[in-house]
Amino acid sequence: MVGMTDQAAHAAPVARLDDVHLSFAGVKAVNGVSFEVRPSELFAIIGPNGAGKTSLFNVLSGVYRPQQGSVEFMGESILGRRPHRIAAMGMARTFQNIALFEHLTVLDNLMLGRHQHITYGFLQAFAWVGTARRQEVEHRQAVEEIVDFLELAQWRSMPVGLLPYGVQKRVELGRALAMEPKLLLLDEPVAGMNQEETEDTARFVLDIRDELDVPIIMVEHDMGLVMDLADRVLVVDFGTPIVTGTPDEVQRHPDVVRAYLGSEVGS
Amino acid sequence: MTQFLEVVLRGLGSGSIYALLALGFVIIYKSTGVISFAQPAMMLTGATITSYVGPALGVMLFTGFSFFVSVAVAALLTAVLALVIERGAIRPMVGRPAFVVAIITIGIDIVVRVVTSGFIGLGARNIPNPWGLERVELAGLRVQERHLVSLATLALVVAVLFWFYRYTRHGLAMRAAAFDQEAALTQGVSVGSVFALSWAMAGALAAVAGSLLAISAGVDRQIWIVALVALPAIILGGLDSLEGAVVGGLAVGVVEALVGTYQRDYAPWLGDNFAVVSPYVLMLLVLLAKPYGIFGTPEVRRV
Amino acid sequence: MTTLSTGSDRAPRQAATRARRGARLSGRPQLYRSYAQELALFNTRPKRIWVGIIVLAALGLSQMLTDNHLNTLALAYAFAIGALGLNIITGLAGQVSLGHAFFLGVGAYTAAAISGDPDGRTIGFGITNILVWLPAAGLVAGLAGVLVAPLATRLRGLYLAIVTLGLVFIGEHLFREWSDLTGGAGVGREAAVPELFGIEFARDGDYLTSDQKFYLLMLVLLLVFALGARNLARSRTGRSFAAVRDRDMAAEMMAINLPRAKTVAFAISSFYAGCSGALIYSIIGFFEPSSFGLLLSVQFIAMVLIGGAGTVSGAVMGALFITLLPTLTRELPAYLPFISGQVTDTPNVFQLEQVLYGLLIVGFLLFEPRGLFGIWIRIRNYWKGWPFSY
Amino acid sequence: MLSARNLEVVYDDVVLALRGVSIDVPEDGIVALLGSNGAGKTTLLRALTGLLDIHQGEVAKGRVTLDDQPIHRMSPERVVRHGVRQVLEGRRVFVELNVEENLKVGAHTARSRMADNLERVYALFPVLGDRRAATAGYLSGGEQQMLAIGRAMMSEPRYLLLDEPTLGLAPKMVENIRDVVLEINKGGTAVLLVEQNATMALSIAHHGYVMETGRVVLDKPAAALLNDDDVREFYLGLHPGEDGRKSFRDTKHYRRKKRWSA
Amino acid sequence: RGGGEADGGSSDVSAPGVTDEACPDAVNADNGCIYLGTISDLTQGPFAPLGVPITEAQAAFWNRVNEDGGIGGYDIDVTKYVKDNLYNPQTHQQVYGEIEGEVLALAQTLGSPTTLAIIPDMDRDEMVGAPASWTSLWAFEDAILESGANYCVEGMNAVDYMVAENDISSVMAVGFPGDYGGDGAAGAEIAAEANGIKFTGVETAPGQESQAGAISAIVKQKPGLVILGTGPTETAVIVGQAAAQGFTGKFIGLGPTWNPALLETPAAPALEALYMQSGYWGPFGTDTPGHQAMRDALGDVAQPNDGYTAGWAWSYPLKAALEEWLEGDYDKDRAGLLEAVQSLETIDYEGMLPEEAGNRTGDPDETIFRESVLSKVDPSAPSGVTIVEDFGAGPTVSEHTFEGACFEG
Ligand SMILES: Nc1ncnc2c1ncn2[C@@H]1O[C@H](COP(=O)(O)OP(=O)(O)OP(=O)(O)O)[C@@H](O)[C@H]1O
Ligand SMILES: Nc1ncnc2c1ncn2[C@@H]1O[C@H](COP(=O)(O)OP(=O)(O)OP(=O)(O)O)[C@@H](O)[C@H]1O
Ligand SMILES: [Mg+2]
Ligand SMILES: [Mg+2]
Repeated sequence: MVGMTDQAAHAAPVARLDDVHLSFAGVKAVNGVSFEVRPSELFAIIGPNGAGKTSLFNVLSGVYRPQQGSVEFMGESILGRRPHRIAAMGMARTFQNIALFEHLTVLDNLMLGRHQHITYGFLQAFAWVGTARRQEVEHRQAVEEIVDFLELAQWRSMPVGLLPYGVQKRVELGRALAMEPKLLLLDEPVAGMNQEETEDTARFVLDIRDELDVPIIMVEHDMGLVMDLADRVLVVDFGTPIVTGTPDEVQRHPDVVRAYLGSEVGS
Repeated sequence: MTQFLEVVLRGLGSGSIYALLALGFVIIYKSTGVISFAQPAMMLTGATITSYVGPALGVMLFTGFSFFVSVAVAALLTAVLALVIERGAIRPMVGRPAFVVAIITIGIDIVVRVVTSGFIGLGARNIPNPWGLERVELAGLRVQERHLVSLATLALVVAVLFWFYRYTRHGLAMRAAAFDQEAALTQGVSVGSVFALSWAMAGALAAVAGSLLAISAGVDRQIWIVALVALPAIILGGLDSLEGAVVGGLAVGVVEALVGTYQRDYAPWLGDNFAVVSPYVLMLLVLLAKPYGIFGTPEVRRV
Repeated sequence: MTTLSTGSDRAPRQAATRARRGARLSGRPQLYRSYAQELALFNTRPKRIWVGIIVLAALGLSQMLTDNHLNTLALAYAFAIGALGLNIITGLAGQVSLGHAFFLGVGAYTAAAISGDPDGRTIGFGITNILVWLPAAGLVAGLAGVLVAPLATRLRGLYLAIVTLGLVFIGEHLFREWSDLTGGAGVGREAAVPELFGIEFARDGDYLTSDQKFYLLMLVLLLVFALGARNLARSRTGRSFAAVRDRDMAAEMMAINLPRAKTVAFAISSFYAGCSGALIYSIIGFFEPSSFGLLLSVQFIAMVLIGGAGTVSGAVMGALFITLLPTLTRELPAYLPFISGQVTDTPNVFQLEQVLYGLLIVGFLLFEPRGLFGIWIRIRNYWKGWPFSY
Repeated sequence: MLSARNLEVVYDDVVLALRGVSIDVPEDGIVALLGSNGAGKTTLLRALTGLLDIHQGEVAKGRVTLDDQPIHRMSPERVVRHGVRQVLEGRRVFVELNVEENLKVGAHTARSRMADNLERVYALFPVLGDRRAATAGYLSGGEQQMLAIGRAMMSEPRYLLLDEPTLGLAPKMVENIRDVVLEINKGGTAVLLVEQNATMALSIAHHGYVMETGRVVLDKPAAALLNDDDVREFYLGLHPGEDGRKSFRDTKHYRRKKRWSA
Repeated sequence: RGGGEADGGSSDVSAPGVTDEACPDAVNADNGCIYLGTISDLTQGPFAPLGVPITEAQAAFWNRVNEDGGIGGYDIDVTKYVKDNLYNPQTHQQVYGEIEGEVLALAQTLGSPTTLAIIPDMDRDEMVGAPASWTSLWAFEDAILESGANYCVEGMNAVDYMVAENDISSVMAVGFPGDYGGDGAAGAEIAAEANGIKFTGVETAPGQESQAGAISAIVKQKPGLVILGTGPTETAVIVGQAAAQGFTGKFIGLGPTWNPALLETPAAPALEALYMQSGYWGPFGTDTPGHQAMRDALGDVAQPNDGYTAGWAWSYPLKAALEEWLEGDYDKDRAGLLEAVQSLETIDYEGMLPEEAGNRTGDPDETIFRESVLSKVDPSAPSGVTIVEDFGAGPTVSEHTFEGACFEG
């Protein structure tokens, strides 16, 4: 179990939510959630289905605008900012229901992750000379590194629509990494994966955190994974935060057991 | 004021025909997710059939009665034609992109229209009916009888459709089939029958609309163009909404009549014939405020 | 969500299936020594050879065919440029537009006005150089596309399609009413006068006839526009279009500015349309407002779908197919002598022509939903896989 | 009994997805079907319920029988009428319809007892009752999963085929589903459970199958599968020679080899 | 260019579309054959109800010529090269290209914008063609062999007639924009000005349901005369509904507004009461040798209408031109034919039109034929109308100088 260093705990947070409220036509999806994510931290959010975890991600990435509360990323308020601007600031995510571009190849999907880092315009694209050509080659190299890192080489030029589920999830992870994120949001990264693939993904997540030093927020129902990997865990139920703490603290919290874990307390 | 009200009534009259056409489009859209560009041809064919059946009956029955009987026969035959087309050219396309199917319907439209035009001949074919251009006085307003007939027909059709969608299981099944054919199949919904049923209903409606339209000046080769006016009507009402089709159709009729009557006096700079494009302008204005039309279901978008 | 498919949830699945086929069929052994080499447009030897053969054959046709056939082909090439444009907005960016005819009209009138007779009854500035009026036609149409784009960013699927259809009707009204520019309904005006460095394309020259000159000009322009479209498709911009098509919300979270991407797509597509409109009518020489109606838009949609949406070669094949189809159906009845040639008979050959036109489109989409491109893939695959099936 | 015998399924006339699969789902049983991604589990379910057609797939060899009557040429809606009901992978609720409408569509073939069945489903999944007027597409992932299962129950099937029903569900909800499956089974419905959560599936199944690349590689009673070394390592995460589950922090990057795919 | 193979072994005639071989299904097996092309609206276009009978009547006309022995040793064939233009300029231009090398001249080129699209090509090919439209523009095109008055002349004569007859004080022109309705409206406006009465122009679009604006303008302004330049269906709708709304003024329709089928629509009573029909020659049932020959040649037609009359009458100039060309001292190529056309001073229309209507030797203002006829509705007549006012030119048109097409100036 890797504890957080004192230094990390006191450094400026990468992202901070303060008393966020979000409701849809009568449904309170998020109800007064506050938390902050510190550099290099792997922060997990768990909670029953419909608790508002994905909604929190959507608030962070600008898809939903909360009715109340503040949202900061890299020290700036991002409330009301369009998703593409927030993404450009360095927030990358994966999606609960895979959201890849099916018709495109793995490489093209990853290249799309690099969209913001490629700068040539459409006029140069027509002629395909100079900057356009140079940048394409350059960024292609960066993408190949991710392909190697995530062991995607054998699928690199296949349209992602035909890949096995587990591989698609990995491509999505790669696409997020291609954005060179300053914060990575993972929404149920191992849902629907078998044991073997779950173990692979766990390894990748740790590597990302350790080698690339990217802070991560992860939503996941696989308690084994959460408890093994997370530095801190936030538990939400009906949009309301129940407890934030280390996996051990959280696991023993009676409300958490009752609302979320049921009898199957993590091993 | 009287004139204004008379214009509005006239607009409602032609609007009720647009509404019937719009209902046909919406029914097909609601259950298959496709806009059928073959509807104009269905309308032309339906009206043509009425123009053949009507005179055949005319000698035997009162004109008012024989009109409705001939329209019913035409609706039935057009529904059968629609079924044949659905079976032959639409059913095999289940699961294919909606726009490919839409282009197929355009091809069908061409074929059916050319064949039907052959039966229309060069001039216009008359549909025997007792109303013609006669008018009645209603509360001091002069209204054409044919417009009252159209409105009454619309009311009847709306009542039947409301019942159908509300109280039979087919209504929901049709919507389900449009959203996700595979999932609908696993519910035990026969997607094939849903397709067939919706095409038949739309065909019958087009036949009714075409026959009503032809009361005033008969069936000629070009009346199919009127069916296109239903397109802005369904969009401004909401593509998948029956209420929307009715409201949209009537709104388009009224706006067209008002613009036709007053625009020359108040806004001549819009050019002669602005009335013809006014439905589209109305549609644009509505969409600026409501991107899914007045009653349309917004597409569910989430990640 | 890709607007080319029906229900929102179904789309990804179909997409996946389609993608699956595509990859299996086009997957080829790849051995490249550098990324630059792999990224080259014609990156395999067979590709280079085939493209070379096709271009040479097309050039050769200018000497082999009669003027009338060349004229038809030149028109087809000009249409193909427009189809490439529609393919960008519809095939690549997934925004189905039935408004293409309007942008063609804008381009055609811009070009006609610039090159028109200054003393004629319609607006004209007398600049006949094609290098002036062609880009201008594209730019003005592109600008019109930019103006329309805000609507497109709000609307989805069939709503967008019908609204752009409305654009066609409103545009037609505008063209009819603005008779100083267009000559008015039922009358029309002269189209752009094509002239380049003193070569007048509308006149027979010493070495080449007018039709041969037009043919060669359109061939060269088509190659340029197709190359541009191909480059665009594989660039950052093209990828962002595809992302918007497949999943617009996810695209936003890849830092793609959705409204901007759609606006750019509309602008580029309309630019192509404008150029295509200017060229088509410069070949015909004369046009009137009703040319830019629903039918023209539908023809373009049919070109893109029949060719196989999303590919450059598909769009070109589709355009050739649709523009040559009437020529073909006019020939066919000759082989059916039992059909009457009397105009008053029903059925007669003229009705048969129209029916065949409709039937061929239907039959085509019915039996080969992946379009002409699909047929090509299928043939290629057959020979590759022969004699094994699975 | 719902059975498949030597099934071969081909997609697009080219991809051979099943290579001679045989399974049996007895009338009162719960059968678990495990297998890695792409093994052909979903394909097998499609073959059982007649859905291959719309995926350009077809049964090339073998047959599917229901009480010894062949059904693999039957249209999907007739299969449903015969009591075989599949819950599609990935929920596939009708996103634009509301919760109750979704359930009503589910009752398409059993209208007469719709009211009772509605109550039954709402009792099993109280969340759905609370949100009966909500647009299904805006439910959370887990809520949609409940809706999909509830919808299938509306037609009172004799055979319920569940394709990864616990995907994305919270631990407590997984237990919930397990209980629901048991209850459905007690009510006389046979269940075929396709699962990645092998622990859960094998804890209630009577019999289990493991598929790999289009073949059934293991076919044993559930209890026997729980003791199979490979199943323990690759499906339950219990590595040999270790006591209980190993931490994910300690997993290694190397490819292990399964005995059956030698 | 193509067409060379069609020259056959002919000693002197070397024009495309002329062969020494007999026509297919020839009447005179020993004659050579002259092929004439037809480009008309035959199926889907808005003018198909006219295009079809015109084409049919022309086939009958040339068949009669052949039965009379043909012209200068040639039979004339107008059935082999018939093309459908869908009323689309682009299609028109394309099919022209397809038949250009195979035909000597065009027996018919239907529509104004369509024909305008091929005029540069016709000039280049020295092709002569008979139009199927009556726009005043044709007077200014050498290659176009128009017959009778034009819409503009009609409009003037209609106004003059009503001013003289009913002493009207206002006139309204309702019609499609452009070469047809617009041309007629221009004529009406000129005449209104000359007579010092009020003029209003209202443009309308095709389609039954698009006439609301025109109808309300008529009902509101109550002009003494409405000149209609629309299609038959629109005529029925406008006249029927305006009358139903209480309008009692008169309507005069330009040539193509009429179709006898209108008498079966609900508008029939209104039409009988208020409507008159203008024409460039007498309607189908008129008693002249030409009309009689037409009726004999056509035999029983299902719906006699004046599309037939027009197709027949439009064929005389080309017949006269071919005779002149083959018998006279002209180069036996297309240029020679064009020259022959331009030397025609009179044409024998067999009484359908006065001979001098065929004069093509002066400048347009001299050669434009200024007389039109007016008919009233008569359900017993074959095409539903009979003449009330035979050929005549009103004061306005007699004074007017034509400097270009009416509708553009
Ligand atoms: N756009 C929306 N419109 C209406 N309701 C919504 C919307 N988005 C989310 N909700 C509702 O908000 C609640 C929280 O949903 P959310 O998707 O955040 O849950 P979750 O915690 O991610 O659950 P799960 O673990 O099942 O994915 C749910 O009840 C859902 O129905
Ligand atoms: N529509 C299709 N067309 C072609 N191939 C297909 C199609 N559907 C599935 N396949 C292929 O068939 C094989 C089996 O797929 P299937 O979906 O049945 O696997 P699965 O075991 O359900 O996997 P998962 O756990 O990912 O759901 C895979 O290799 C897949 O690529
Ligand atoms: Mg979630
Ligand atoms: Mg599966």
